[in-house]
Amino acid sequence: MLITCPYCGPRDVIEFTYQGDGNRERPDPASQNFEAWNAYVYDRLNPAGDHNEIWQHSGGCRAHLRVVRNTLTHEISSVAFVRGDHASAARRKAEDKA
Amino acid sequence: MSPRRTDTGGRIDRLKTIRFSFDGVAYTGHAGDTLASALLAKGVTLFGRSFKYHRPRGLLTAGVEEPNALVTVLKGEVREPNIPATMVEIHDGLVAISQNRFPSLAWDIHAVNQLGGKILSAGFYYKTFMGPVIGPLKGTRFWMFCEHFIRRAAGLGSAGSAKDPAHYERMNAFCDVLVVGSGPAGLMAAKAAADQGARVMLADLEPRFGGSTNWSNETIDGAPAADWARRTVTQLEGRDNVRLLPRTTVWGYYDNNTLAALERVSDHKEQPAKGEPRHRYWAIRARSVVLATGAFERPLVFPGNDRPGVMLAHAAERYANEFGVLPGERIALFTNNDSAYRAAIALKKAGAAIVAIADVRSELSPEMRKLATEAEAEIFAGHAVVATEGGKALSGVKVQRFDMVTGALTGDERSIHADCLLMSGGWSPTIHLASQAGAKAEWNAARQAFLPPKPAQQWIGAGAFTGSFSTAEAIAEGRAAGLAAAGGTSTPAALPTVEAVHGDPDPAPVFEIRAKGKSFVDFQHDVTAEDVRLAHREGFVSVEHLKRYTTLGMATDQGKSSNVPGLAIMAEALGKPIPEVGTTRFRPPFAPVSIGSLAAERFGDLKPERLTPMHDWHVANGATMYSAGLWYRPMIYGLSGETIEQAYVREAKATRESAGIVDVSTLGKIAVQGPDAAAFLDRVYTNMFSTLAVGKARYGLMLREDGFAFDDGTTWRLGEQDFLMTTTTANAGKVMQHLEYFLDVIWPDLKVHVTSVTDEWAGAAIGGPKARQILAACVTGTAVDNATLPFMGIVHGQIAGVPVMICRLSFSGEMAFEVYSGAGHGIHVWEALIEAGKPFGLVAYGLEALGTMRIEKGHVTGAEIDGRTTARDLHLDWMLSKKKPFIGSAMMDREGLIASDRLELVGLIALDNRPLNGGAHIVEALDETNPHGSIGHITACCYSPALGKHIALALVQAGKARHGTRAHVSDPLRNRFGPVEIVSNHFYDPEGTRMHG
Amino acid sequence: MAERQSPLEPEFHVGSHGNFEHGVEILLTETRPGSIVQLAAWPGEEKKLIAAIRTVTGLALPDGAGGGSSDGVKSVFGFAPGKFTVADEAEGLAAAFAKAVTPAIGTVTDLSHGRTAIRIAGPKAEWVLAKFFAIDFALPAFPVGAGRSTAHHDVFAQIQRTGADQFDIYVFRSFARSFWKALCHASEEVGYEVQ
Amino acid sequence: MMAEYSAFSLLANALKGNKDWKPAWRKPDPKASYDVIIIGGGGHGLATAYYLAKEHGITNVAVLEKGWLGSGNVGRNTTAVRSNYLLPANTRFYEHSMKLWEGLSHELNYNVMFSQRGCLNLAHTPAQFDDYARRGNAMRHLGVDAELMTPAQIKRLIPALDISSDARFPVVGGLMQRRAGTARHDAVAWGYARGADRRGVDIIENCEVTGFLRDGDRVIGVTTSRGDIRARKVAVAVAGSTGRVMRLAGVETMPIESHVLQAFVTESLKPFIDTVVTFGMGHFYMSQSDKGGLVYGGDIDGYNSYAQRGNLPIVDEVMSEMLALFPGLARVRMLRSWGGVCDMSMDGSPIITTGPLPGMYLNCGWCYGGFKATPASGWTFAWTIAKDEPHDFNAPFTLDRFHRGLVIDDKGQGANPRLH
Repeated sequence: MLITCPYCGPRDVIEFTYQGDGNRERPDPASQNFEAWNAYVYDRLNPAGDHNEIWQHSGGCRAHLRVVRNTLTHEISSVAFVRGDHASAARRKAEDKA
Repeated sequence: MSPRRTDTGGRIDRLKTIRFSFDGVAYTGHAGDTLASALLAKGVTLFGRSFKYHRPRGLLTAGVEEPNALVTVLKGEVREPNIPATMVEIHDGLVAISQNRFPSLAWDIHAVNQLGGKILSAGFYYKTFMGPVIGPLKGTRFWMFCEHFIRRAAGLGSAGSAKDPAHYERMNAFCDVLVVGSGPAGLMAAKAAADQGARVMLADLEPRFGGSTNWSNETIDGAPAADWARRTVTQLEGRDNVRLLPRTTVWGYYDNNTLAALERVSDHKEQPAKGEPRHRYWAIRARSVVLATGAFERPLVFPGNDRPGVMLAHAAERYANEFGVLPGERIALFTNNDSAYRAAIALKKAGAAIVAIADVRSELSPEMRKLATEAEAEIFAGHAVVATEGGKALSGVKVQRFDMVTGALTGDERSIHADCLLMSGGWSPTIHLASQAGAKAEWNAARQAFLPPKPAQQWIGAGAFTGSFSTAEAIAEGRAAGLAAAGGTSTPAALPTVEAVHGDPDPAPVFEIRAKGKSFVDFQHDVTAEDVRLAHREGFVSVEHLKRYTTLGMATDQGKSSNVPGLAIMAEALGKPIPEVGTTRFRPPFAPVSIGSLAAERFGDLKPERLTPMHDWHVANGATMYSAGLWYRPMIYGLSGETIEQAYVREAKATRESAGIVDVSTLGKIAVQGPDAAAFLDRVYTNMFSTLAVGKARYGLMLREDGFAFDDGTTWRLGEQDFLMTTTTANAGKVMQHLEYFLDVIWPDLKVHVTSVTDEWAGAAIGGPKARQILAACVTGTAVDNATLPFMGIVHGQIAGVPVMICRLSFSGEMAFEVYSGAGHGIHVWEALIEAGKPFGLVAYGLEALGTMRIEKGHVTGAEIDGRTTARDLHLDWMLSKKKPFIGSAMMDREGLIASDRLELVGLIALDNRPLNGGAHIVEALDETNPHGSIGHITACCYSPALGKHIALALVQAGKARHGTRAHVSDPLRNRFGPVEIVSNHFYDPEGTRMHG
Repeated sequence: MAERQSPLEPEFHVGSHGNFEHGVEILLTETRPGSIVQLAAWPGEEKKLIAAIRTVTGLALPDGAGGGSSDGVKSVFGFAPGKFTVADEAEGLAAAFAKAVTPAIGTVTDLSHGRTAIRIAGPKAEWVLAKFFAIDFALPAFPVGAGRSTAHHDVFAQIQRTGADQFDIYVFRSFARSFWKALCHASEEVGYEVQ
Repeated sequence: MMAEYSAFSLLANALKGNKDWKPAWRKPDPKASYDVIIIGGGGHGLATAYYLAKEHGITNVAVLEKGWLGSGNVGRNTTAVRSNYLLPANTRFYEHSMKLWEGLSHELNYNVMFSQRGCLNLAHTPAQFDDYARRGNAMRHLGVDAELMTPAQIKRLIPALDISSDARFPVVGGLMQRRAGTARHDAVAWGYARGADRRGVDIIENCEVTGFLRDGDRVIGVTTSRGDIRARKVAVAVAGSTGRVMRLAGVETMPIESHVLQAFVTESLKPFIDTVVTFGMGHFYMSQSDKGGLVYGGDIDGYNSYAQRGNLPIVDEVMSEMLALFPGLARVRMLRSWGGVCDMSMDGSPIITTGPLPGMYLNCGWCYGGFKATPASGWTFAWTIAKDEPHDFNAPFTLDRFHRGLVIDDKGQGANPRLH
């Protein structure tokens, strides 16, 4: 399986660390809403189909990526930095042109 | 002369004689021979024994799909079992032996299993061996008694335990087009793609490129097909955008066009070159793939179809044309399709007599009749072979009139004298890789075969793989596929012209001849047509049940030839069309893969060694090294004659009495920098760090999101926006990822950078009553007195001319300092400290003494922060700030985490003054014969020189409330039982007067 | 000041090894730069950081992810969004950058001791590196000057191509000796020389 | 009533050319309603049906299987059976399973080939040896067999194992459970199926559940590819597909991720290893099947997947670890690989409970442990369904334990499924 890191390009899955379900929302740090905390820590959507998930390119640039990947076929339909770094996306494009 | 070697022809080098042995007998062959062809040339017919019945077996095929002729190749003590003789290239000194026979291949005692034939039918094991209900063999004993013998009778070759001296390698490759298979389709594809400028890889599992051109009698562009192939290969060899990989089996098609291939680099050599690997494992990331993997010929299922001398038709053609070997002198053929006639001609030309062609079809085309006549063969149209005769070699066959529609046999049997029977049951495209790539194969009724599915990944098929069995089609499809794969468009140039025998690609839909006697579907596993029908009777009718119940297709050939005939027989039993029985989904590997190749460069080198800057000093100074994760750390510096305990007691005692020094370079170190660094640390630690002054350090605790304890360590504030965090050695990587995750995913607005600087710093912790004097003696550029360097203070100075950073903190409980220097100066500083410490009795100490002193102090490590304990369990609740939220704060008060019966950290003192054991349990009342009632366990223990007692840290239910009470250690595993007193975990100097000075 | 100890020392054997009788196709050496520094810009401050790099080193960074350049004495390349590795034969680079890269631009982290720089050169350099790293070393995919972050199992590596047939590999110091041994082993079949 | 299986019946049938064998289980059409519907014709579902009939007299039961019986994880595992857990809740449960295994072939009149050849966990550092001692002592204090072994004893047991002290991770000892072992995985599904069928349970293959019939909150049946079927109680035992099936009931999230776990088998070899062995410095386990293939595996691939297909990094890792222990196997060849989809729960332990909806019962979250659990899982799930409350053995395995912090975390990894 290859994941196309927006910075490093396509890399083998061995370079990445899976960080799980990307739909989870961490409550506000001071929140006392335990339902929300529990849901964040323990509950997973686990869909059979497209899955919004987070991977760290730990054996590369170490950025965290938001990946949409089909759990039935492993097909990846999109990859982006979790941290919205538009600048480097633009750089990548510039490189592709060059 | 060899009895079976033809005088001319073949792609072997008759001038080169190769000497090898098989089952202890010396043989010769020629360069270019396989073990199979060389032995066949010497008249060998018996190659192996089948798995269950130990029936004598000869060669069925000439290639990777061989189920019968499995051998063990010996290299000294190193064994390579279960290798098809058809895939072993002979070389001088090759030693091969047959397997699964006792005492010899010719006389095998287990052949007695054949007498049990009907009892040993499919599912036999499930129905018996349950044993008696009572008595000494009840329960599982009877089965295990029988199993002992069954296991010894089962199994093919033997594996050895001697380490393989060969080495294996992995290659990561990238290409635009990977072409799998180098027959006419593959060659055309590779050439077309290469012409477009694409980076091309061409892999073939055979040593010779060319596929069927090596043995067909066809011509391409007027020359023998093999010459055309060789010319094409030469053209490809000259191009730097093409990599040719002979002897390379592409065995796995994984996600995103990642393919795995095994190159047999030096198996065919007597000695590999220096540094040359035995196998090379290619992990190939291809933009697109051309699958030109050809097709496998299928056997027909009829009584006696497994007798040595019965062979696939194309295999005989290969032996004759490619290796110059005749599999028989009087050859009969049995077929349901036209391709066998081509074989008849080839063998005739090579010098054999074709005595008969039995064809299940009553109507034969004029072309086929002409070919049969040309081969001087007697034609039996509308006939089938119903029996074979002979023992370890074929002596004759019987044919009978056969009705293709009803399957009925009529008329008299006719015996034909023959020493070889060739069969052809049609062809199955080699769709394994396409199936692995993730789509379901499609049944084609005309071809009576599963054809490749629509691609689920980036591949294009060509040639026989797609069901296009003629060379002309292969050439056209190959070029088109190569062009498309390289992103090019069709060129008008003429295609090479092919001169070939034309035949109908569609076989008659006949798979089995039902007559008396065992008819084999899966040759290696001895699955018969009756076994398939028995599975049907017992309800095991889906393709997977059929496989699992009968073991059909589970042998080393993975059902390459048996899969479709087995399905066809089940389909007939069910009265359903074949595709409704199901299609097997192929999984990697396409053919068995050496485990050495998969471990590759990590064979003998599983994990890198991680070494501190002072590693060589430790080793040179007598340290026993301890592997801690990937690191090596000194356990003790034993003096001669010392036990481990004597050594650590000496080291710890010396430290508490004068001074000791320990290498702490392995601690995880993370630079936390940026304007929001302090705020970030407040969120990740349970306690406050924003209030920490520059030049000071603080002990911190982290929780996981779920509220359990995660890691601890000190963090030093080196500047307003610059912190140096330390973590435990074991958790360094995990903490780093934890911090990165929160910065990238949860709090992207925080301006903080984290960088692993573990390897930047060498660390030496020096502690003990004399520690400060030692530092004072060697540190320049700063004072180290209490005012300049108070507890948890940090100073910068030099030791022996190199910069150091010193923090006064203590793990041992003594007045202690951590001295950090650039890693490249680590040994320099360490030696300077050792030198300075000499007058003060400084000792180097290892992990054991470190552990002893930390137990005496009651500090926690990974043994206590084990992922199941909370801050409260470890009496670290004083560190849980109430002024701010932090990671884990919302979850740490849930009912399960504050329950009153949780395991809590305590100290234990052995009241019987005997050593304790790590992992021993604690009970309130001792019961040595029937241990029960565990209330906790020991996490760490030692003999405490400071207390003069055997002590331990333990996690005990509601432990804090038990201080001062008695309990018992209960360690039935090591038969250690005895009384202990439960005390506070702070055994030694609980007020901390020593470290505060 | 005391000379820095190389982590490779006991395994660093100058001379020809492996299948060298058939020609040496790999040169291995440790470049031992005086300074290795990591620079990281805050989002939006990257241009200023690149300017600072130019000021301090005189090296201009080409556009694009992983872009870099080298003048034989100093080298720079990007290895992650907004992050760069700079190496210099001389010591003191971190101090120089501490002045040029203000806290408003980003951070400077001195890794001079923490990373070991190994140079592999020769016609089979791509071939040997491909045994370890799952990245495309072909020149069009990995141009001269460019940098890559990658890993061989536990060994994290930053690699800069400093010539058509030459790569500088920065690995964690504690792993360097193990990696060096593996690199030598992998070079045996093509013959290698340690300089 | 079908014929008993025995050596005698084998002989008698062989004499008649094996023409009289009957199907191992019937292939009935579904009825309109049942007392209990069990979704999932894998090991756990079939065992549940069997014990419902045998222990609780509830025979008006249907097992609904989407594909062919046993097509899930019961036929895709590495067949190890053991009860060597650290935490008491797990040890008690798996030991109950072990006791059921010990009588299973007899009980089912079907040889599941349970072979108590022992399971040895290798320790590679003194600290790890102490960890195993803790676990072994925990077992012993619950009446479960466990013993420590020295390297010399281990070498006698497994001559092919590399125990040299200069190995990268030398073997310093091991924890042995002698009563552990292996079983023939498919036979377990077939044996339970035959046993349940003989007690009147309808086993319905090729019957995919497409939705749940509801009366308000209450689950009152299912819609399937073969029509609607009603039931007083609907039990879900579809580990690997739990997320998919629960979503049909409107349960959108679960404390579970589905991950693919690969397993491997070598070509058939003469006896090479007589026990189950695990590597302590990574994740690798191996045994040898009666046919002679070495059956082995390692970690899950580590990402959500329902694909029953893995990727190369795990393949390479498993083989590397294998050769670290058995360097003589470098020339032996891997014959087959396959992937199973595991329900990885948030603490590594299973869920066997009433609910979460009225009329529904849930059995899932088996992580790596499902095969060995099969008898106890069926036994306790049947109890829970019959009595509407858990047995002591499965009482800790609730669904709400995560939120309450009552996790059963044998590996101490927290809510990180890929690490359990």
